[in-house]
This record gives sequence, C-alpha cells and structure tokens, in this order.
Amino acid sequence: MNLQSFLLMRHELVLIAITLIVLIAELATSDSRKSIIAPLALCLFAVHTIIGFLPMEYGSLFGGMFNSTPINGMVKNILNIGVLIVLLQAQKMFDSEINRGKVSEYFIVLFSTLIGMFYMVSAGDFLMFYIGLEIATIPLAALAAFNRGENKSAEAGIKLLLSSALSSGVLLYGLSMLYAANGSLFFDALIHGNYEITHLHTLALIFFFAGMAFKLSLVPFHLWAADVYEGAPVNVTSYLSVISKGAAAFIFTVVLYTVFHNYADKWQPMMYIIAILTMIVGNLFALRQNNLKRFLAFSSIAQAGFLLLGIISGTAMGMATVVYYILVYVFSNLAAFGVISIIEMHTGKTTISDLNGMYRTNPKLSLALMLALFSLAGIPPVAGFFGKFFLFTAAASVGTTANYILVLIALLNTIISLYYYLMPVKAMFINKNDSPIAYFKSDVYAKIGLAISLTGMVVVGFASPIFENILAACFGIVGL
Amino acid sequence: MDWTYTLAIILLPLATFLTIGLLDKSMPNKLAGVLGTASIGTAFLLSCYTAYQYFFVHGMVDGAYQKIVAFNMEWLRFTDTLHIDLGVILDPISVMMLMVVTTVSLMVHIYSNGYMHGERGFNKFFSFLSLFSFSMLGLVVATNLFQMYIFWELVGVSSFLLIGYYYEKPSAVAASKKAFITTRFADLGFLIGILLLSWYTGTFDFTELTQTTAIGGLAMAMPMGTSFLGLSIVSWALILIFMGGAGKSAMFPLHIWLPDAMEGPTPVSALIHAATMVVAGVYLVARLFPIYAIAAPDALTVVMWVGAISSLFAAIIACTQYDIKRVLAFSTMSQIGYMMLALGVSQYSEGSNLGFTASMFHLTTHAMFKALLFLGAGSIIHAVHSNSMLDMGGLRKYMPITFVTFGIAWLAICGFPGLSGFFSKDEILVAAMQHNTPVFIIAVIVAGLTAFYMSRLFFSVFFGKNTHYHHTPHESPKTMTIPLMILAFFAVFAGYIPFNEFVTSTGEPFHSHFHWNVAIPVTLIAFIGMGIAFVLYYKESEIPTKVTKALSWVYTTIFHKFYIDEIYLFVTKKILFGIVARFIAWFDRHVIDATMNGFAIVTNYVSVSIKGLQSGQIQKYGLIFLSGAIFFALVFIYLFV
Amino acid sequence: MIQGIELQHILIITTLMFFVGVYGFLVRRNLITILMASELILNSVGINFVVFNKYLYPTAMQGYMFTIFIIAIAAAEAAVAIAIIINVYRRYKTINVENVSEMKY
Amino acid sequence: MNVIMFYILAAVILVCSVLTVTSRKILRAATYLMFVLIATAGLYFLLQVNFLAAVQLMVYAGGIVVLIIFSVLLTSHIEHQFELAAPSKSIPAALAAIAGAAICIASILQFDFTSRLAEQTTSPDIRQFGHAFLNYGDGGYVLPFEVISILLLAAMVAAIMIAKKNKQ
Amino acid sequence: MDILSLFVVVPILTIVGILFTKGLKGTRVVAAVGMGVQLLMAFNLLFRYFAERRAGNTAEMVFQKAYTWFPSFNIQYAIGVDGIAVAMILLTSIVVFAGIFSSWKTEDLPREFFISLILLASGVFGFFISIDLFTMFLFYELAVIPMYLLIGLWGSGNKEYSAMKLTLMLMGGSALLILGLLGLYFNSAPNGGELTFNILEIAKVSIPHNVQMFFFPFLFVGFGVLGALFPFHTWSPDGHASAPTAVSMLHAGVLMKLGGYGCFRVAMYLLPDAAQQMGWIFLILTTISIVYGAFGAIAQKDLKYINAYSSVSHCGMVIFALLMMNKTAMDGAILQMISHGLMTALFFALIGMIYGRTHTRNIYEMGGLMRIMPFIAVAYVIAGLASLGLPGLSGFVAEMTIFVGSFQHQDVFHRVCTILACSAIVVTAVYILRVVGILLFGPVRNKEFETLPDARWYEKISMVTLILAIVAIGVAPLWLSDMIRESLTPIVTKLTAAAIN
Repeated sequence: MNLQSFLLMRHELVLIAITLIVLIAELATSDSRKSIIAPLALCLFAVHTIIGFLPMEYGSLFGGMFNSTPINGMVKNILNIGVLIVLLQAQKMFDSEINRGKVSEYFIVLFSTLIGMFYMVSAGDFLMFYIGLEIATIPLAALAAFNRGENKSAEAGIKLLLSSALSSGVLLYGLSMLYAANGSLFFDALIHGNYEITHLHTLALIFFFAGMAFKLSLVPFHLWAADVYEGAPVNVTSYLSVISKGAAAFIFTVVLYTVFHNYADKWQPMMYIIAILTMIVGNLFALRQNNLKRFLAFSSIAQAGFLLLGIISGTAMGMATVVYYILVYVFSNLAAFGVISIIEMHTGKTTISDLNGMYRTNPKLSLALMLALFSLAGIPPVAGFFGKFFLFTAAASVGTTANYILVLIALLNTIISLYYYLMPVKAMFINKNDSPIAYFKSDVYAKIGLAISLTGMVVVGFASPIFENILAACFGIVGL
Repeated sequence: MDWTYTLAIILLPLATFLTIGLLDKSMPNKLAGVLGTASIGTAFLLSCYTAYQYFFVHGMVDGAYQKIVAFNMEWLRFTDTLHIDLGVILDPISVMMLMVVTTVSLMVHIYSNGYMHGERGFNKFFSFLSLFSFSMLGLVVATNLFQMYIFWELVGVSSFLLIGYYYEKPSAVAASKKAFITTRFADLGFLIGILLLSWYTGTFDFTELTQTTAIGGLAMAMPMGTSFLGLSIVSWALILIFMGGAGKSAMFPLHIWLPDAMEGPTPVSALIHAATMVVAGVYLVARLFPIYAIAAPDALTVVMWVGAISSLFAAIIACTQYDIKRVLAFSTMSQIGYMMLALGVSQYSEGSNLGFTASMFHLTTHAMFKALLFLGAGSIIHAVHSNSMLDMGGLRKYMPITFVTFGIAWLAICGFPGLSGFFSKDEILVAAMQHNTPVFIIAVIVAGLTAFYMSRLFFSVFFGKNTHYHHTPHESPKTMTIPLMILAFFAVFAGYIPFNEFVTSTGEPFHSHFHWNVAIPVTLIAFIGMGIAFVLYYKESEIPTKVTKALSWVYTTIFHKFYIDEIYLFVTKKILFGIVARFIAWFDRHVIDATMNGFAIVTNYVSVSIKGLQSGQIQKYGLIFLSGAIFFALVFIYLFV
Repeated sequence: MIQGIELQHILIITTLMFFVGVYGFLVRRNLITILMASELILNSVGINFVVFNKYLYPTAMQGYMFTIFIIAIAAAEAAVAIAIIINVYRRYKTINVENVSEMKY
Repeated sequence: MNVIMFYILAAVILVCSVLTVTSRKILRAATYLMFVLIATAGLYFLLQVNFLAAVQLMVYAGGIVVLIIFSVLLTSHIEHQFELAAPSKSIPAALAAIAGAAICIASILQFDFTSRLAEQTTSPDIRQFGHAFLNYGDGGYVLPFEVISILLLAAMVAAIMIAKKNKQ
Repeated sequence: MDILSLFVVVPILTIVGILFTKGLKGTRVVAAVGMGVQLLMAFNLLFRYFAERRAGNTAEMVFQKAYTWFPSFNIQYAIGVDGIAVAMILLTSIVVFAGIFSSWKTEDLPREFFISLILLASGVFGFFISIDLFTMFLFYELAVIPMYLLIGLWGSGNKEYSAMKLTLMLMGGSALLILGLLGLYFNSAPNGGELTFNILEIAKVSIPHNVQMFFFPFLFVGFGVLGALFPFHTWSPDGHASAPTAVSMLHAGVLMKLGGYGCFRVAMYLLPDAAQQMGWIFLILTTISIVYGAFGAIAQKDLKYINAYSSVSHCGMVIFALLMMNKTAMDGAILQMISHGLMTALFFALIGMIYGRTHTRNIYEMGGLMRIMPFIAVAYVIAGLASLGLPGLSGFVAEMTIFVGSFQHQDVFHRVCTILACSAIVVTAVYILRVVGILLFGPVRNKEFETLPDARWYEKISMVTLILAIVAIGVAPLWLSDMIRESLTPIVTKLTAAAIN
C-alpha cells in the first residue's frame, strides 16, 4: 500500500477534507460573517462533485475492506449529484432566523452521512458496511430533528432513530448468525465459501433482509418512512428519500448478488412478495394524502417496490437497471422536492390543495413539478419512462410466468400511481382557485438546482451512453 | 360501335347536381331551373338516340338483343375476382328504363319549374332532382350487382332528401326517416344476398352472372346442395336480394314508408315514388331474372306471391283513403305488385316468358300514367291547398286541362280498352292465367278494385259535391300543364309499343297475340268497379257512409292499413329503440362503466380501510417490523424450503 | 472458550436477551426506557460476536472487532438519541412515546 | 468454577434484562441495565477477552448508562411509577418476541456447531488488539477505526446542533 | 434528415415556434403553418411512396432507417413506412390540420393548448413511422398523456372525472401492452441470437406457440382498449363528451386508430398462431361492440355521446374486420380506420361549432338548425351520410370491403358474426337520421337560436378539408385500397400460414 492507493478513496477523502474545512470555517469566522459558510460549502461540494468524475483507478484496500470498482464510483457520482441538488435547494433554508446559527453543523452532519454512505457503498466486509450504514443513519436522525421550532421535526428525529436502532439490532443479529455459519464477514470469503444452506443461513439472510428493507422502506418494514419524511425539513426529506435510499438500494443489491448469490432461491421469492406488497401498500397510502411531503413519502415507498423488480432478476442487467433507476429517481424526485421546497419556503404552503390554480400564477414551477411527477409515474419523454421500462425488462428477463405476472402487477400499480401523480397536476392546472399561491421569484440556487434536475430528467432518458456505461460497469461484480 | 357517349346521360345530371348544389344561393332560381331541365332534356335526347341506335341500328345479333358493356372501369377491388366496377350496360331493359326515367324526369323537371315557383329551397330542390336522376340512371345502367347497390343507396338518399324537402314540417321529417330506414333495412337483405351470391359465383358482374351456362354450372355446384330451412343457398341469396327490391318497391310487408313518403313535394312523388325509384325492385328482379328462373324457382315463387299479396292488399286499402296522394301511393304499390307478380309467373324459356315482357311493359305504361296522375294531383293540390279528397269536389269546372289529362290517366289505369294500361294489364293477366290460377284470380280482383278506387278518386275530386273554396281554384300555369299533356299522350299511346319485339327475358323477340278471352271479362270487371264508384261518388250520396257504418270494424281495420304501421312502430320504437337501446344505454352506464368505476372505488375503499396501519405509534411500527421478519423467517425456513 | 459450557447455551441466553430487549422496545412507554431496551439488543448481539469468534473462528479477530465497533456505535447512537429525546421533551413536555404521534395515516 | 461463574452471570443477565424492561420505576430500570452490562463484561472476562471487557465496562456501563441516567433526571420524575403496559400492546409484543426467540433458538439448535468448534482457542491480549487497530493490511482495522471517528464527530456535532439555542 | 423523421421534427419545431409567440393570434398562425407544412409533407410522402413502389421497391417497409439507441437492449430508433402507415400519416395530418382550425378561438391559455395538441400529434406521427416496438410504445404513451390536460383544462362538463378515467383506462391498456412487448422481446430469438424490438425482425422468427397464447391477449387487449374494444370502451363516451373540439377530433379521429393499428401490426402480425386460435373470442366481443355501440347511440341525447357510441360501433368494426384475417377484410378495416377518422373528426368539429353557438349539446333543446346555419347543417348531413355508409363517401367503401372480406369465411360462426355486423348499418341509419331529424330539421325549438351565425371562414376550412378527404376516398378508393392491400401481404401471409398450422 502506498500513497497512491489513497487515490482510490478519492471521493471519501475529499469529502472528509471539505467537512473539516467547514468545521474550521465555523470556528474561524466571526458571527457576522457566518453567512459565507453555506455558499462556501456548496462551492466546495460542487468541486468535489466534479472531481468525482475524473477518471480513476480501481482496486481494493485495507485487506479487502474497501473496494473501489467502476460501479461504485458511478454510484458515488450519482449520489454526489443528488446531494449537490439538495444543497442547492437548501440554501434558502439558511436565510431564516431560526436556522442561521446552525449552518455549518448542517453541512458537517450532512457530509458525514454522505461519507458513511460512500464507505457503505464501497464496503468489502460487513463491518465497514455496518459502520457506513450507521454513519448514514444516526446523524440523519439529528438532521430530521433539525427544525427545533417544530414538534413534527423532533418527532421525526426520534422515530427515525429508534426504529433504526431496532432494525440495525435485527440486522446485526442476522450478521452474527452469518458470521457463525460462515466464519467470516468479508464479502470475498463469503462468496467463495462452499456450504449447504441451513436454517441458520436462512435466518441470517432474512434478518439482514429485514434490516435493509427498513432502510429501503419496503413493506412491511416501511412504516417509519412516511412520518419521518413528513416531519423532517423538506431538504432532509429529499436527502432521505433519494440519496440515503439510493445508496442503500445499491449496496443491498451488491450484497444480495455477491454474498447471498447462493441464496437466490430464498431471497428471490421473498423479494417477489415484498415487491408486490410494497408497490400496492405504498400506492394505496399515497392515494389519500394531501400533504405534499407525505404524499411523496408514500410514492417513494412505492418506487422502492418498483426498484425491487430490477434487483429480483439477479443479473448484471438487473443491477444496471437498478443503478440507472436510482439515477433517474435522483433527478425526478429531487425535482419534485425542489419545487415543493421552493413553495414551502416562500409561502409556507405544504398541501396539494394549496397548489390549486398555481399554473396561472407560477407556470414555470408548475411545469417543473408536472414533469417531475410524470417522470416518477414513468411517462415519456422524461427519464422515468426509460427507468421503469428497463426495470420491467430486467424483471421479465428471467422469463418465468411468475415474473411476468410480477411485471403485470407492477404495471397495474403504475396506473394507481398515475392517478395520484396526476392529482397535483390537476390541482395546478385544472382546479380553479380564487386565491392561488401568488407569483413569487424563487432564489437563484433553487433555480439552478431545478434546472439541473430537469436537464437530468430529460438527458438521462434519451442519452443512451449513460445506461450503457452503467451496464458495462455492472459486469464483473462477483456472483453475477 | 362506340357507346361511350352513353356515359354522358349519367354524368350530365351529376354535373348539374354539383353545379347547382355548390353554387346554391348564389345562383338565380330561374337559371337553376333552366339548367336542371336542360341537362335532363339533353339526357333524354341522348337516351332516345341510344334507344334508336340500340334497337334499330345495332339491332339483334344471333337473333337476340345482346348485352353491350358501353363503358366499364374498376372502382374498388375486393379480391382478385370480386371487384366493384362502374360502367354502363346496354340491353333491352336498361335502354327501356333509360327512356322511362329520362322521360318522366324531364316532365317532372319542367313541371317543377312551375310547381315549386317561389319556394325557398328552389335551387336545392333542383339539385336534388338532378342527384336523383343521376342515381337512378346509374342504377339502370349498372353493369354489376354492386354498382346497382351503390346507386340503389344513392336513390335511397335522394329520396330521403326529397321527401324531407319541407324539413321544417315534423311529419315530412318523420316520413323521410321512415322511408330511409325501411329501405335501409331491406337493403340489408340485399347486401347479404349480394354477399352470399357473389361468394358462390365469384363475381358481381351481370354479364357473367346471367350467362345461362354459368347458371347451369352454379346449379350443379355445391350451394344447391347446401340448404338452409329447406331452401338452397342460392334461393336464400336471391330471396334476400329480392328483399332489397321489395323494400324499394314498397312490397308487403316493407311498404309502410310509401304512403308517408307522400309528404314530399308532389313532383317528387311523381318521379320517385310512382314512376322510377319504386320500380327499381322490379328492375332488379328483371335484371337477375335468368338466375331467378333457372337456379332458384323457389325465390321466384316468393316474388310472385309477394307481388300478388301486395297488389291485393294495397288495392283494398286504397279504397278507403281520403288523401289523394295516399290513394295514388297505394295504387302504385298495387300496380308494382302486379309487375312483380308478372315476373313471378314468368320463366326463362321461350314461350313462357310472357310475364317478363308484360311486367316491363306495365312498368313503362304505369310510369307514364302514374306520373301523370301524380302531376295532376299536384296540380289539384296546388289549386286547392289541400290533400284531402273531402276538401275537393267539382273541380272539372275550374281546371279543365287537369281534368282531361287526369281523366285519361284514370282510364288508362282502369284498363279502359285502347289505352296503354289496358294492353299491359292484359298481358300480365294472360301470363298469370297460364301459370297460376289463384294468382290470376287475385289479379282479376285487383283489376276490379283498381277501377273502383280510381274512379272513386276521380269522381269525388272532379264531380261530387260542390265544395266551397276559400279562393276559387284556377288552372295551373303552362309549365305544369304542358307536361301533363305530354304524359297524357304517352298514357294513351304507350300501349301500342310492341314490347314483345324488344324486351324479353332472353333478348329474343317472340310473337304474342291479344287474348280476348282474358281481356273481355277483365274489362267488364273493371267497368263494374267504375260503375259502383260512379253510383257512389258521382253525386254526393249517403251510401258510402252507410256502407262504412255497416262494415265499421272491417272498414276501420282497412282504413288503418291493417295496423301494419302500428305493429312496426311497436316493434321498432317500443321494443328495439325503447327497450333494447335504453337497456343497452343503461347497461353501459350502470354495469360496464360502473365496473370500471368500481375498480377505483374498491381501491379507494381498501386504501381508507388500511390507513390504521400507519398509526403514528412507533411501537406498532416495530411490532409490524418484527412480525414481518418472523413471518418471512417462518415461511422461508419451514414452509418454503 | 469457557470450559464445560457449550456454545448453544450462551447463544440461547443472548437470544433471550435479544428478544427481551425487543419486547421492551415494543411495550415500554418512556422513550428513554425504549432506548435502554435497544441497548439490550445491541449488547446481546455483541456477546454473540465475541462468543463466535472465541468458540469457532479464533484465528482472526473479526468478532471481537465487530463488538468493539458495536459498542462505539451504540454510544454515538445513545448520545444523539438523548439529544433528540430532550428536544422532544422540550416540545411535547412529555417523553411518553404514545403522545409523540402527531403524524399518522 | 467457570461453569458456576457462567451460570451466575447468565442468571444475572437474564433476570436483569427482564427487570430492565418491566420495572415500573425508570431509575431502577437504568440500574438493572447497568447490571446487565456489567455482567456482560464479566462474561467477556470469563471468555478471556479482557480488552473487550474493559471497553464494555468503560463505554457501556460507565458512559452510556450515565448518559441515560442524566437524561432520566432531566426529563422524568424519579418517583413516577409507570403504568403497566396495556395488554392489547404487551400481549402481541410478547407473542412476537416469543415467536422470534423460538425460531432463532430452533435454528441455532439445529445448526451443527460442534463440527466447527475450533480445536484450540486463543485469548487475544491488548497488544494484539493494538496491532489490529493500526494495521492496514489483511486483518487490519485501521480503516473502520478511522471512520468511526467521523461518526463520533458527526454525533457530537449533531447533538450540539439539536441542543443549540439560537443566539438572539 | 430523412423524410420520415421530419414528421416528428416538424411538430417539435412548431412547438418551439409557439413558445416564442404571444397570445392567441400568433400562436394559432404558427400552429396552422406548422401543421400545414405537415400536411404538405404527408402528400409528398404519399407521392414519394408511390414513386418508390413504381420504381420496383418491394421491401415490406420503405424509407427505412435504423439507428441503434440502447445497444444493450438492442433498442433502435428504427423507422419505415408501408402503405398502411402512409395512409395513416395522411389521415393524421388531415385531421390535425382541421383540428387546428377548429380551435381557432381558444381563448384560454392558447399556447398551452396548441402545444399539447401538437405534442399529441407528434406522438401519433411517431407511432406510425416506428418499426421498433420500444420507440413505437414511447410515442404511443406520448400521444396519450397530453389528453389528460387537454380534456381536464379545456374540456367541458364533468371534465376532471372524464379526463382521469380516460387517462387511467388508456394507461391500463398500455400497462398490458408493456407486458406483451416484453414478452415479444424476450421471445424474439427463440433459436439464439440477439433479442430485438424490431417488428420486421420479430416477424421473421416463429415464436413458440405457448408463448404466443400467453402474450396475445395482453397485446390485443392493450391496443384494444384504445380501439374501444367492448367492454373496455367506457372511457370513450365520457372522454369524448368532455373533451374540447379539436381533442375529440384528434382522439376519435386518430388516436383510437392507434389501437386498431397496433392490433394488427403488433399483436396479430407477430403472434399469428395465437391470433388464429383466440381470434374468435375477440370476434364475439367486437361483434357485440358493433351492435351494442349502435344501439347505445340510439338512446342518447347528448350529441357527443351519440358520436362516442357511434365510434364504439365503428371502431368495433375495425377490429372485427381485422380478426377476419384475410386481405380483403383487413383492407376494409384500415379503410374503415381512415374513413371513421375523417368522418368522426368532422362530426366532432361540427358538434364543437354547434355547441360553441348554442351552448347545449342536448338534441332536444335544438332543432331546425338547417335554416339557421345551413353550412354547418349540410356538413353534418354529409358526415352523417358518410357514417351510415352512403356510396360516394368514404364509409361505404370501408364497410363494403369489410363485409365482402368477412364473408370470405364460410363457416357458420363467421357468417353469423358478419350478418350481425351488417345489421348494424341499419341501426346506424336510425341514430344518424334521428339526430339529423331532431337537430337539423323540424321547427326551431329555441327562438333565441334564430340569430346565430353560420360557419366562419376558419371553421369552413376545417370542414371543407375533412369533407374533401371523405369524398375523395368515397369517389376514388382504388388507389388507397390498393396501396393498403399490397402492404397487407406479409401480414396476411403470416396469418394464413398460421391458420394452416
């Protein structure tokens, strides 16, 4: 191991450096000049995002605890882009009197969770995986409770923290059994272990699955999600529902495909059931919501169900479609959250009925939200269509009748989802309102954020090299 | 010989229709009238020329008048063998029909210039007349079944438009609707018949269809064997085709539209509903006569009986009607029944094809005198402003020309010796007598009834009581009386055309002689009918009222046309459109649509009913989390191994 | 390895401890007691790792190390949890978990 | 001796665990929790993993429990007796816990541990731990060791962030 | 830029152009110019197509171009047209052109209206030029989704409900469709080789029988929903009733044709065995559609409902004829698509004009319009006559081809279905004449209507365009019929081969 090896950890190290710079800046600036911290952090993060795209080498570090692979790098870049958009949308939040004092804390905590995710994504053993997971969760609970002035925010924080404690307990129990049964916690060792699958193995798988299903908010392990999403500040919600979920989905896929690839007979049926449950329950709950954040929370639960369709195939293509969908989802959901956060921050309105007649006063925002929702619903020409279609393709590629039926169920669920995705559209465009949200100018950062997401939403779909690169990177994951 | 010029006969009216129709109001009325008349006049002249060329210049080949395809082009291809062509066929019956149609049409055009004078839709009327002439001529010269069907539909629609000419009058609208729908229903049979026939023969073309050898082959082929309800498929096909003809020709039981169609302007009634369109059915059967006669005698029997029943039925009803045009309408129906009957009793062989010729003969003479009757009636209505015979009486003083011409037509239709009707009727009766006694008896009865009701009409209009008129009726203008006179001429002399020389089923002329043994008794019967009418209606008398009272039940039934209309109305309006259609509409909204909405409702319901899952209690979340994990552990450890 | 004690015995104890913790998590009303229950859970898993390492795979130190990190993470978690609980207490004036359910359905 | 010691510790762990989740007074619950944690440390000693035992004592028993007691003092009345959990809540929870335990124990008992038992055991001393922590090759734990510091930093900052009052 | 892609590019350029305009006046001019160009291009395409064929090009599709898009799925942007597609493109451009003029007076949010309308149109064009199932489906969805806003925002009556119902049902159809497409894709190379979405490629392989049987219903019903197949037609009455004029025109006139087109181009062409075996089920459904729609129309009072049910009947006829699976009947089916597209567009345009003047669509509240607005009334009569199959207008050509074609089957089942279907022409006459009688003829029921104006110039453009097309096909059908027939050869060949098996 030499110094160059650290370049493999470029994403993480740069981010740690940025975190420290923010910390130092907080200490070094006087109270009156604190307002530069947020833009500073944003700029630094933008630089970090760009650095992430520089070509890099791949390899393994620390005795296999840290892996750097093409697909890892891609996922990290996707997460970076997502976080960049979240940060852009968050800028406005720091203008308010209440939050002005905690800007740097916000960034430090947020960046820490991102570092955790990076390590989780790159993990080569369950220890790093677990540590990453916890880093990505515990501080997030604090972020959810960021708004001190609000009951809901505190409630969201405690709900997230306690439920994640339970779930990580279960997950750990599963890992301990895996360790007992196989003698190692390193992915490599577990892949190549040759063993028959006993009840204990299955138990380990299921407990691990439950813990990850919690992170991904899959039914029936999803119940925390809606409450937390609703209570947390809108930017944290978007971070939770997009970035955190994306990272978890990726590593979940990797672990299933590598460590548990011998168990496919077990986890595939399990995932089959959970996928169906998740889509149906998520959609059914989303139907009735009026609060925009809660609405998107349930919609994102249902989206996770769709994501499983890609995972279930167990092929490189399946993994590629999952990563691709994460990318699509980053742009689409963040665009939706972006509009919602702009509206909430400028007017304090948070419900769908508040949107009534908004197109006539704020046409651009309305169009952006409409496109985002269409993308989530999987309607062309935006990327969501491609994402969903590929997921279905991946699920169908298994070729069994059962899988076709799964695809059919998923497709029928898209109809339900279309219904509720159209509700805000209806509110904005069709419903009449005597006093719609008045015209306002959104701040520059948020506009940039929206612009990035919208561009992404269009480009990701039509530009096929994106998908092709992801797919190319997905080959070579052990076990595929 | 180049016959292509015959195309002009058909295209001229079409051009006129388009010109007048598109220019519509921007064209002066006078010009439109003149243009329409001139174009049909030209067509008339061309027809005369064609007839002359066909019968006298081109003449017979191999002892028979041949079918000549003057023009033919492919219009639409279905399969390699089945294709619709548009063309012009010339043979004795089509040339004869060309003459009849253009003659009557020309007369009606001239007449309409006066009759329709000052009407708001004068131009529209003329464009429709041209459209009708075009369609009717196209029908006549059709080279194949499908072309016939095409123009068949077109005459139907022109008839619809013309009946509904007074579109602001609800009764006119209803009548036009009824006419169209009834004939449409009949056409359905026609269409299916065409489909059946063409599927077995592989062609629509008349020339191919009516080749006796081909028919012979057809008779040998499979369809004769395949039978349905005891009749061969070819018979069914031809019966269905005849159904179309029956609809257009107002044969029982598809006649219900004809009386109502009298809502149209009278010239229209004369042209379409007396002389030309309504005989299309007869023409259709005549056109396909070889197949009927050779391959499907059963179908021909049906034709015969339908004709016989219709003629009797209509004649009976005509005796009781008061609306002058309706009487004429029923009379038309009765006479067409006669023609059908004549076709039915004919055969496709030498010596026994008198009926065919008689039918065509009667078609021609009937066209002349019936058009005359209608135009005369129009003249009367024009003067009296009423259709009801009750409002008329003693008109001979006021309208001498009308009186005389109408009188000629009356005598002609009654079969007064020497006039056209006498000869044509006689031939029909002879043919019937030779073939089928019951039908002959019916025909004789009808002859008597015809004489009676026509005389009833004639006497009560021109003689009878002296009615008081609001303003004194006066003779119609020249434009109306001249056509009356011309037609009167034809009504008298058309009977002297030697039809057996020209128009026969095989194309070969045959010798025919006058049958005094039939003519004398029938003429006597006709005189009896006229006599009774004279007694009853020449002077105002109480007797008719007494008779009706005595036979009140029978009379009412007949007066209401045997309640056929009511039965139809019940079946269509009440059952089909009332119950069935409403039920379907209801079913669609409340069952099928409701099912679709039901999906949404159920989804919503489930959504509401599971909302308790999201209780907000973190410990319940935990419990569900744990139960989920345990459930999967149970399932995948113990059940799903 | 504890001489004379079978691995399964220890595992039964830790498993029971785990589910006692779970039970506590599901029924306790006070947020802090719920936190305590979750510490029980983590603790039981920690014992598991140590025991496995000791009994089954002594050549490497994976189990021990995992336990150490579990302890560290538990500490961090407790710190954040308590901060949030205090925050909740300030907002709701109670830390009864059943009252902290403004958001539902 | 070890056997007796083990069973004593096991008994303490189980009983105190149960008491932790059933005690109606919060401070007592905290105390029982401390007993559990100390007994766990005892178990580690028994297993001859002394470093771990020490960590357990210091971080868990010393740190976390104190933290918990602090917060108890801040948020609760010490004398306050909890109501018993409603049966509608406790019975399903108990059932779930029992079912879970049953499945886990069943799986454990079915698993063939005996064939995997190590032939000889080692007792890592603190030196070995030290080496492991700072080793970056195979069997080295320097990466998690460093990364966990980020968690600790983040947790600290997070706690401050939540507790921080606005300067006005 | 190849000749076909232009059909998608021009609408998009038009949309861009509209973005630069302000207000109704500029917008509609740009839209009209754009769609006028599109119409000219369609004619150009027609002539180029004929030239190509005359030059001896016998390829199944001409003007083919294929660019690989997603290599790993072998998704291509593959385009090409045969006679059928050319005909459909021509139909679409005519209807869109007329539609633009029918919405000349869209006061509310005109830019958005025209953009959505043209977006819809570009989806339709894209659908017809595609020979890759993926792009085809993409365009399909693109065409369906603007409907929601178009109905919801500019519609009338219970528009929100109708728009939602229509969107969800159509999307339900496309959900089934995706499954079918995936099934086709994964079975496109049964003997190894690269999977493909390309229709022409898939047509070359023979998909295993059980696979065909499984996926055929999905594909057929999926397209059938859009083609108003009974009992999935219920979106149609409500949707049409609520939609604004131009949208009804486009939707009934063109969009519903996507269903029929997909049915044969995808479902039947690619799964011929299943089509032969399961055809009878759908044949029963379509026979019901035809009769049921016609009877349904009799009992309605609302003009748009009448026309919507009539569309159900006529579109039923399309699928009915397709299922007869011989060249003549299928030829008729496509003629019927075109004919129905034109006349129903005309109907909806007229209904829009009448509604715009009288503000009611209840036929019993109107009457005698013939005197008040003769131009519109005459056009209505023409549309009605076309609908009931008057010779000389397009409906006749289509229906007769269908009937003759259907009658080529000699078994009793097909015959009975055919005769039942034929009987609908009588019922059609009934409801058409009923409307004409009540609405146009008779006395003027509402005196306030006496002074209403007749058609304006832009409305006349709209009407005349459509009427000309109807008459052109009605009078000279041979070129169209032959063009379609020759293009049907590969499809019919496959179906026939399947029948022998």
